Amino acid sequence: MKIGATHIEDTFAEAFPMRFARLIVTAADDHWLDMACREATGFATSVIGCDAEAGVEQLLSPDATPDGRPGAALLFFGFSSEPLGKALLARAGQCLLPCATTAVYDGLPDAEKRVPLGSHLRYFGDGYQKSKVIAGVRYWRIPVMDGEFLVEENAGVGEGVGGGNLILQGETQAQALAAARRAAEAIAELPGVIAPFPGGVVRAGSKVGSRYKQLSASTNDPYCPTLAGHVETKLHPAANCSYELVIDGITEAAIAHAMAGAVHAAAGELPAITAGNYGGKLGKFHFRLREVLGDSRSGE
Amino acid sequence: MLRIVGGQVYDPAHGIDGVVQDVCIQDGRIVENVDAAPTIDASGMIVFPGGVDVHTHVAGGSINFARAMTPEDHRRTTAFIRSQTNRAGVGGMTPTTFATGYLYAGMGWTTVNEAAVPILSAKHTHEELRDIPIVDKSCCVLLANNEILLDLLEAGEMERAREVVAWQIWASKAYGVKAVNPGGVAAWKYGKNAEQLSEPVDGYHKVTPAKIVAGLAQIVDDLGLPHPLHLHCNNLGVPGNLTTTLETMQNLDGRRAHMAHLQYHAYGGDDWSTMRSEAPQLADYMNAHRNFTTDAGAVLFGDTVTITADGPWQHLLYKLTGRKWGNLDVENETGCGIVPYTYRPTNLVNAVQWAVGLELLLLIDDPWRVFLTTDHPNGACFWRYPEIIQLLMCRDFRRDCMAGQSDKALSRIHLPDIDREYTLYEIATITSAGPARALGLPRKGHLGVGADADVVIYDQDDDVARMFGHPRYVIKGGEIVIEDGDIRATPEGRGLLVRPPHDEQIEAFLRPLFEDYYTMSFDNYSVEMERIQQPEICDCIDTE
Amino acid sequence: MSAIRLTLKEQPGVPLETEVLSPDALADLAHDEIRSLPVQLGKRRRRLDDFFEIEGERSDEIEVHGDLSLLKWIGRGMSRGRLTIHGNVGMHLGAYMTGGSIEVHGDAGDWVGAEMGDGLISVHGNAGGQIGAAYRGSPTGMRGGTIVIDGSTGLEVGMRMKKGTIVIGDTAKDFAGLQMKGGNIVLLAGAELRTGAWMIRGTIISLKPIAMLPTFRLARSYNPEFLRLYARFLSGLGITLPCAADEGRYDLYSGDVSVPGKGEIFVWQPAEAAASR
Amino acid sequence: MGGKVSCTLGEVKNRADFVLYWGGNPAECHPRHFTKYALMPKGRFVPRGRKDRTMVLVDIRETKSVKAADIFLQIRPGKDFEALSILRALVKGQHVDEKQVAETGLTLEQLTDLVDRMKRAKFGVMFFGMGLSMTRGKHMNSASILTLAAELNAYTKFVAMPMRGHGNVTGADVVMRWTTGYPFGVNFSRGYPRYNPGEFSTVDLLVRGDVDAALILGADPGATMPQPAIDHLARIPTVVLDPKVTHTSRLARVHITTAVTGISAPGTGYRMDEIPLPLRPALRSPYPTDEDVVRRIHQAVAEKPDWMAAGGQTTTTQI
Repeated sequence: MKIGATHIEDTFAEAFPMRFARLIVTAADDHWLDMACREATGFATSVIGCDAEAGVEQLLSPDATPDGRPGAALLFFGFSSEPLGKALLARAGQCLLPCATTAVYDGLPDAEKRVPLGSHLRYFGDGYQKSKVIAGVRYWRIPVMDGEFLVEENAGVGEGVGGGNLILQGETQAQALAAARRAAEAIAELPGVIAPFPGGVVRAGSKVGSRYKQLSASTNDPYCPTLAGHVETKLHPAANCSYELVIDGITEAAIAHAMAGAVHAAAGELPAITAGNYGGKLGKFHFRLREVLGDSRSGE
Repeated sequence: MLRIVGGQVYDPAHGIDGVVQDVCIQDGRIVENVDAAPTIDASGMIVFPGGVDVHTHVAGGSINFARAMTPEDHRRTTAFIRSQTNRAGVGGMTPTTFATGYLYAGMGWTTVNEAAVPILSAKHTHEELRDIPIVDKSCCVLLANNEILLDLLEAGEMERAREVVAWQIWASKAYGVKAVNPGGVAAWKYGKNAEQLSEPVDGYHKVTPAKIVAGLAQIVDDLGLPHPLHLHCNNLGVPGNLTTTLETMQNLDGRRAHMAHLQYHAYGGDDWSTMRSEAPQLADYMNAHRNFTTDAGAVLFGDTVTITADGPWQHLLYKLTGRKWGNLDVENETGCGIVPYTYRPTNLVNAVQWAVGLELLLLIDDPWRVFLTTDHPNGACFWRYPEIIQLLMCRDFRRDCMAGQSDKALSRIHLPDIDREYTLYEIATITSAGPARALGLPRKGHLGVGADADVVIYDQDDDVARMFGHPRYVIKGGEIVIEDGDIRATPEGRGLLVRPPHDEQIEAFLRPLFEDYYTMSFDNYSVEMERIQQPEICDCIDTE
Repeated sequence: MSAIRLTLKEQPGVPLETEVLSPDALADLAHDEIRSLPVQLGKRRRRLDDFFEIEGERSDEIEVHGDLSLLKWIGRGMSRGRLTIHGNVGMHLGAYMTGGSIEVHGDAGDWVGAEMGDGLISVHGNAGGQIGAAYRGSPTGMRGGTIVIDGSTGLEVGMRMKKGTIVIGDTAKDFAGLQMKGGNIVLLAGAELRTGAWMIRGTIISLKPIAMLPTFRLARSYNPEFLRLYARFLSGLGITLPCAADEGRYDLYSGDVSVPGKGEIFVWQPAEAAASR
Repeated sequence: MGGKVSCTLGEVKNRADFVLYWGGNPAECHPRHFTKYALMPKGRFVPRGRKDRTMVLVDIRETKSVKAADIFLQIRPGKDFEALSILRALVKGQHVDEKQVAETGLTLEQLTDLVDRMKRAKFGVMFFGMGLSMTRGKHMNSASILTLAAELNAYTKFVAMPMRGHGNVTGADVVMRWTTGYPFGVNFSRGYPRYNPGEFSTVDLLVRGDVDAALILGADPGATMPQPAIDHLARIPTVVLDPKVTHTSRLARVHITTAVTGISAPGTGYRMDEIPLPLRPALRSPYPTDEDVVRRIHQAVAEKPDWMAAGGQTTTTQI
C-alpha cells in the first residue's frame, strides 16, 4: 500500500511484554517540572544498556494532579518488576528527591503489583520523616532544605509492551529527519506511549547479536546506507538515510495507535516506511503495518 | 455427704492411676464409706484431687496496684454479673478478688498460695484473701530484703535472726518465707541491684545475696516450716542468668528450697540478641538434687501484666517496653514493680521464654518436684493453665504451636526435640499432689481417707484444654461449688497459717528499731487474728 | 428498602443505654424483633418500644428523632449502614465503630467515636470531650475514620488517636490532641490551652492562632505539599483548608519536647498577617 | 506511657535527701507530715535529719510552708502543667529557651538548677497537693508530676505521691480496686463493674442529674461539691450515714447517726501510701457503726424481688 508517494512495506514490528510504572511528578512551576522530567527520564533509552526505558507520557494541568500543581506523567519500562523497582528508586532518589519543589505520586493506583517508593526513600529523612495516610493512601514527607519532599508509599506496576517500531527511509537525510521528527511529535501527543530515544528517534537501530562476543546487539547493517555495498541491504532503492522510532506502550492498542499516528505524520514524500522484526521468533506482539493502519482508519 | 461413683480416679499420692472406684465424702473430708448419701454418677468421667497453686499473686498491695493500672484490660475481659450466689467482678489479667475465687474454682483449683506478702501491708493482703471465696489460701512473707534481718546477718547474729523470722511469720500471719532477688530489692531503694551472689549488698560489708539465701533457708529449716524457703533468685529474666541460678542452688548446700518460676532463671546467652534456653542444664541439676522443688512459671503468648517485688527488673522492663510502670517500695522490707507486657511469638526472647517453661516441665523427670504455674500474672494468667496442660499432653499440638516460629528462634530452644507427653496421672501430680506435698499440706492434693474433700470431676474429652477448662463438677470441702460451668455455691475458704515458736523477748529487741526505722507503731504492725477467715494453724515439722 | 424510623416517645428519668440503635443490630430484624430489643434504663432492663415509636424493619438505614441527650452508646461498634439522628444525643456515640456513617442534627455528648476504627461521624451541633479518644487506660484512641463536629467541643479531643481525621468547627477546650500518636486534628476556630500536650506524632492544624505550650518550638513557616492533598480530601467533606502560597502560609510548631515527641502543629497565617509580622 | 512510682512514707523518712512539695501547704494542711515523715526526722540513711535534706516548695503564693523550704519557686497560677512539661524536657536534655520558660513566672536558671538538684539527689520524693491536682488540667497535672518522677529514675531514685484530702479516701480506693478492679467512679447498673471517670464519678453524676437516689457514707458533699450537684442531692431521696449533722445531712431525706470510726467503731484506715492501719475504738457509742447500718440496708434490699434480668453469670461482651 502507499500513502502519498510512500510505500508502506507489508511487514510487522515485533514487540515484547514489559513491565511499567507510571509516576506523577509535580513541581512549583513548569521550569522545575521540566527539570525533574528530564533528569528522571534521562539515560533511559534501551534496557539493553540502561536500567529502564523512560519518557514523559504527558503533561498534566494543575487541576489534573493530586496536589493542584503543574505535573507530568512519566512512564518507566523494564523487563520485570524487580529491576524496574530498583530503577524507579534510583531515579526517584537521585533525580526527583533532589530536584527543587517536586512531589511524586503513583499513577497506577489500581495496579495490584506494587514496588516500594516512599517506603524506601523515607530513610533519607534520618528519622525525621513522617508518614500521612490521606484518603487511604500513605505518603511520606521527607524533610529537605526547601521544605518537604512528598512521595507516595509505593508505585503500581503494570504489564505493558515494549519495542513497537517504525523505520522511516528518506531520499536525503534532511527529508528522513523531518519526517522522523513529525512522527516523534505525533507520538508525544498520545497517551499511554513513550518513545524513549533522544527526541523519540534512534539512528543506531540494532540487530540482535554481534561478531564481538561481549555485545548482545550491534548496528542494524541492512538499513545502514553506507553498508549497502557490503551487505544485502533492505533499504528502498531510492533511500539514502533511515531512522527508527521505538515505542513503548501501556497496552498493545496504545502502541498500534501510536504507530499509525506516526506513519501518517511521516508518510507522503518518503520512499518507504518499514518496521523491524526478528522473523517473529523473539516477540510476542506483532504489529503488522497494514493492519495497524487499517485499524486506525476504521477507528476514525 | 456425697458419693462419687463410677469415675476413673487419679490419686498419685496413693499410686491410683485411673482406677474406677468410688469416692466418699462426709463432713468436708474424704471417708471410707457413706450410707445413703446423694450420689454423683461419674461414669466415663475423670476424678482428680482439687488443684493446688504453689505460686500465684492474687492478693495484696502489688496486684491491687496493677488492677488500678489496667482498666483497659478489665473492660475487654469476662465480667462476672452479680447474682444471688456470686458477686460482681472482672476477670482478665488481674481478676478482682471474688472473680479470682470463681475462676480458680471454675477450673478445679481449690488451694492457692499467694507468694509475696510484705509484713507492713500484710493486713491488706489478708483483707483481700478474705474476699477470695471458695479456695483455701496461704501466703509467703517477703524477708530477703528486710533490713532488720540484713543487719542481723551483717552482725552474724543468726540465732536472733531466727527468732525475728519466727516473730515476723506470725506477725504477718503467713505460711511460708519468700525470698525475692535477695539483697537486690534493698539495693533498688537507691536505684541499684544485686547481680553477683558473692558481692556485698549495697550498703553492707558482709551481707551478700548468697549469705541471705543460705541464712534464710537455714532458718526456715530450723523453724521446721512445712514449706521450704520459697526462692526467687537474683537476675530474674536476664540472659545468661543460668549461672546465677546454679550458683544459688549450689550455695544452698543440700538445704531444702522451692525454686520459684525457674523459667525466668534458665537463660543462656550474653544479651537479648543471643539469649537461648538452658533448660536442659537446669533440669539436669534439678534431677540430680532432690532437696529442690520448683514451679514452671510458664509463659503463654498474649497480654498480661508483670508484677514482682523485683523492682530493678521492672524498671528495666519499663525502659525496654515504654509501657506503663508502677513501683511501690515498702520501707525496710521490700518493694514491687508493675509493667503490663505482651508476649509475642514473633519476639525472639518471648519465643525462648515460652519454650523454657515447657522444657523444664518436660525435662525434669520427677513430676513430684516440678509444678504447673505461670507465676500468675507474670507469665500468663492462671485461668490459662488448661492451655499448658494441653501443651504438655500433646506433642503434636506443641509442634503445631512451633510451626510458625523462625529458624533463629528454633535454634535457641530444645522443645522440638522433646517427645515426652504427660499422662493424666502426671498431670494430677504437677497440679495437685506435688504442690500440696511441697507446701506441706497433708490434707491437700490427694483423695485418701482424711483428706479435705476437694475433688474435681472432668468429662472425658479429647480436647484436653476444653476438658481441663470446664470441669463437670468441682467439690470444695464436700460441697458442690461448680456444676457444668455454673457457680452453685461460694463458701468461704480457710486461711492456712503456721506459728513457729519464738522467744517472746524478741519484741523487746524489735520495738526500739521500729521507733527508728518505721513509720508505723510496733503495736499496729502485726496482723490481728480476727482478720484471718477460718484460720487453720498448720503444724511445723521436723526437717532433720 | 426504606429507613427504620424511631421516634422517642418518653424521656427516660436516668440515662438509657441503647447500643442496639445500630444498623448492625437492626438491619436483619423484623418489626416485632426490633420493638422487643433490650435497652438498659439505670439498673433495669427494658424494651426498645417502651421508649420509641418504631416504623419500618429490615434496613441498615436508621433515622432517630427526639431529644436523645440521655441515650448512650448509640451506634456502638457499628460496621455499616447509615444512622441519622434528628435531635441531641448522649455519650459514646459511635464508639468503637468500624464502618458506616452517623449524622447528628443536634449536639452530641462526650466520647463521640471513641476508639473508632473507621467510618464517618458528623455532628452539626456541639459535642462534649474526648472525641475520638482512648478510653481511660487504653493505649490507643481512634485508629481510622473521620469525625466532623461543626460546633465546639470539650476536653481531650483526639486523645491518643493513631490515625484518621477529626475536624472541629468551633473552639475545642484544653488538651486537644493529648498524647496523640498519629492522624490529624483540624481546628477551624482554634482551641483553648495545652493543645498537643504530650504529642508523640500526628498533626494538628489550626486556622486560628492558638496558645502554644512552652514545650513546642516554632520551626519555620511554609506551605506543605501534603496539605494540598489533605485539603482535597477535606473538600470532599465540605471543609475548606487554605493551602495556596498566595493566601498565606503555615507556622510549624514541633513538639512536645517533654516526651520528646515528633508531633507538629500547623497554625495558619493569612497573607496579610504574614506580611505585617 | 509514664506510670506511678511511689513508696511508703518510711522510705522517705529513711532515705529522702531531696523533698519537693508542689501545690501543697503541709505546714498547715498536713501538720505532722514534716515532723513525722518527710523533713525533720532522722532516718537510717539521713542521720542528721533536716540537715541531710534539701526541701523545695513550688506554689503560687507564699504559704506558711515557705519557712521550711530551702528553695521556694513561686509559679504563676495555672502554669503548673507548663512548668512540669519544661522540667520533663530539661531532664532529658532537650533544649528549652528562656523565652519559652517566661510564662511560668520562673526562670530557665531556676528550672535548670532544680533539674540538676533532682538528678544529684540519691533519693528524691515529690509530694503534690490539691494546688496541683485540682487546678486547671487536673488529672493531667497529676500525671505530669508522676511521669516526671518515673522518668527521673533513668538518673537516680525518685518517687512521687499525692497528699490526699481528709478521711479514708485511700481506703475507699483500695477496697474498690480489689472488689471491682477500679479505684472510683464505678457503675454497677449492668450487674458488673464499669469505670469511666467523668461519666460515673459522683460529682459528674450529680451535676448532670443522672441518678435518682443517693446513699452517702463518710463524706460531706454538701459542703464541698459544686452547687448544681448539691441542688440535685436536695432534689432526690438522699440518705446520709454520719456521726454528726453535716451540710449534706441537712439536705438529706434521711440521716442515720452512726458511731465514729476509729473513736467508737473499729475498722481499718489506709494511709496516703496505702498502708493499712487498724483503727481501735477507745470509746463505746450508742450508735450503730456504718458497717452495721449498711449490712442491714443490704439485708432489707436482698429481700426485695431481684431486678436483675435473667441471664448468665458472666458476660464476655461488656458495654
